[in-house]
Amino acid sequence: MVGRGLLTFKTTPSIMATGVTVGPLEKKSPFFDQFDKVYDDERCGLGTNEHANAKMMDDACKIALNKLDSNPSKADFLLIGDLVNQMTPSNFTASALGIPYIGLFSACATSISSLITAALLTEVGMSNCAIAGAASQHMSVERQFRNPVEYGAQKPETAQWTVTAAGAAAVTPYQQGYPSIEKATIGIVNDLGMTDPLNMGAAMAPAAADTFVRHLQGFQTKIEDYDCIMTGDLGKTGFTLYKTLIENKGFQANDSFRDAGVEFYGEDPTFLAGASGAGCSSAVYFSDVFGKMMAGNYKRVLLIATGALLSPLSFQQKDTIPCIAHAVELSMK
Amino acid sequence: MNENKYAKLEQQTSPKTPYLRNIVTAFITGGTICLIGQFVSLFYMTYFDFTERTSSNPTVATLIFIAMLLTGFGQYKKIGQFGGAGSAVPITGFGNAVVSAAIEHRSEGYVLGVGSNMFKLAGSVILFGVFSAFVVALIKTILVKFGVISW
Amino acid sequence: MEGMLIRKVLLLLLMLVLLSGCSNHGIRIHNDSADASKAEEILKKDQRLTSAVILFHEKDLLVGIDVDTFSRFHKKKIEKEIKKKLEKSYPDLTVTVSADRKMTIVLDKLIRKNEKDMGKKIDQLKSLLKEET
Amino acid sequence: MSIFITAFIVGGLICVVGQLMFDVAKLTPAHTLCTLVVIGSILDGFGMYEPLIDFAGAGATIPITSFGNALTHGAMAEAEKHGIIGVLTGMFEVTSSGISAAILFGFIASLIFKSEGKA
Repeated sequence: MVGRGLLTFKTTPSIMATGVTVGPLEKKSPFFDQFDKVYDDERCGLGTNEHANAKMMDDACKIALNKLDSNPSKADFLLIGDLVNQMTPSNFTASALGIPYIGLFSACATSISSLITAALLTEVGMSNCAIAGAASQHMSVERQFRNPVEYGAQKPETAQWTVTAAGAAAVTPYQQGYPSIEKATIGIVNDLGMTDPLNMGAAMAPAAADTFVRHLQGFQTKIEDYDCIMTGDLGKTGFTLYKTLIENKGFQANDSFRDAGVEFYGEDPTFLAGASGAGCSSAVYFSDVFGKMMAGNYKRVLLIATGALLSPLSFQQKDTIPCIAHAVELSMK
Repeated sequence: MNENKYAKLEQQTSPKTPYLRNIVTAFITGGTICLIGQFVSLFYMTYFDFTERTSSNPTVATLIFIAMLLTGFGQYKKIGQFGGAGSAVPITGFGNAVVSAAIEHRSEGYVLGVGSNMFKLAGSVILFGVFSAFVVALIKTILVKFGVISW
Repeated sequence: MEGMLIRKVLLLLLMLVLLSGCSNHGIRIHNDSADASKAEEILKKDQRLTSAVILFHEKDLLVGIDVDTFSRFHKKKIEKEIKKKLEKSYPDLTVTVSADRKMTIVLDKLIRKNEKDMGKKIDQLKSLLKEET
Repeated sequence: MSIFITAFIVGGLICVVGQLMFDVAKLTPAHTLCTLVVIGSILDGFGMYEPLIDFAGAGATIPITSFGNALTHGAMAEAEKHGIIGVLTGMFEVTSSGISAAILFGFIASLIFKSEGKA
């Protein structure tokens, strides 16, 4: 053990396949051609938003397993989560797939927390194929955390747009030629008193910076060791704050710094500060980053996903927004 | 980094609220909605038996109807993002709040969904409207009783 | 971008102000029972009015007035004042004065069409004006 | 036809007050609207809202402030006739066309429309 919450995986479990499904609006994304499946309907042709959320996750898991020439009956664990009430969409996905299941909630950091859990199960030899992933559906999240979708409230430039996307990754014991999970840092909840749910980037930035610093100092690595250091969904405001915070700690941000939320919708001003949601980080990590690693463009990456751990109840009761960030280090050997 | 320091940093970094732009767009949007309302009200005065006084009722209903269509076709939120308070303060904003909540909660059924959630956003306006009307009328009645003021 | 927006708004306001200049002034009178000259004089003297319609019908004297922009704040007071003056000059007639647009709209229509059942229409108008929201 | 200009300007200005509450006072839309309703109600208590309607027409009746005004006006009209009990009965008597229209059209909308997550 290198430090509290810092994990080193000796067996370096691999991510052998991924599946990413997105809604119709995500056609605007520059990553569009890397997504596996696009629905033409925000509700995937189903009755409710929540069903659509479950369906997207279900499809993403099946796509990932298909790429392994496998099927749900051969998977050992399902480790997924989403943002809707008590994670019911994920529970329905688990029920449909019939894979032994642990639901995970770290808000938008679920993409990484699930990956870490899958890697741990694989590391101790208890799993040959664990599915990790996260999903979010725009309308179901908006109506729960903010206002009805059609309500005409003016959003500030710091507001982010919850994506409709699901990403799943199949984690297996080490395989040559696939990205492998080497190290991870479990986040500590940070709360610097931010209360504005329309500026989540600012609330999450300290958590991201904290986990980043802990990871680099704990494992004695440098920024130059990584081809890409990508945060999940800080958005434009949060990303700037995060870079300022790590500069205060003596790190100089460079071109290898990316943020999935900033990049997800390109430069379209309709989306204000950028994308957010559990599906945002998982969709980009499991399509763009995974693809670039497979193609050999990235040798070593650090993925930091941040989650704002608020509920509609907590912010109406004027509580602050506690935030967490988990990090995982992938490399191609 | 402590909370105060971070709050300061956050304020420096977050994009500034474009006060002037927001005021201008709110003025134009709100003014236009009221202008449309004035045309509608003139229409009711000219072709139906309504006076200036009584035409406000059908005018309000008509504007809420228009707001319903705009909300249903997904346009009101765009007006809202542009106009801010300009589209929230007129009665159309009240209509939008009710209609958007009604549409949103249809998936939970008409009784538990639409019925109980319709006034999720607009209910507080009714509460404070009724309560303040009660208090103001009560105070005025008492003052008149004691001869401080007259009606 | 902000500067452009503000300039556009100013232009719009200017146009509105210019447009407002073109409204019809003057007094229209319809008379079938009494001498209208006194009423006309009273109304013409009042600087706050921009236009007016006077209609005499049997025992009724109906006056629709249009007050200038800022006098609209005291519309009720102006109505009352004019009514009092008219009642003094025409003690035999039932005087109804209103600054409500509906009044001028209906009176203009009645004058134009010169309908037979004017009495009925006038009663209807009077009851409309009594309604509150 | 200066009523159109005053309607535009007064209506616009009331909305600007609302925008300042959003941006400067950092109030949520719900808090802003509630405050405006209470302001409308108090203005009517001082007898100032009716002249504003005479001056600006729809510019004063369309903003949400007129909702507070309508309720207070109804309550006070009854109170004038029946004294203190009239305040209560007046409260129950006045209904706003805004509420009924919103209920009716809200329900109709839920029958025909679906929300779309389009940007």
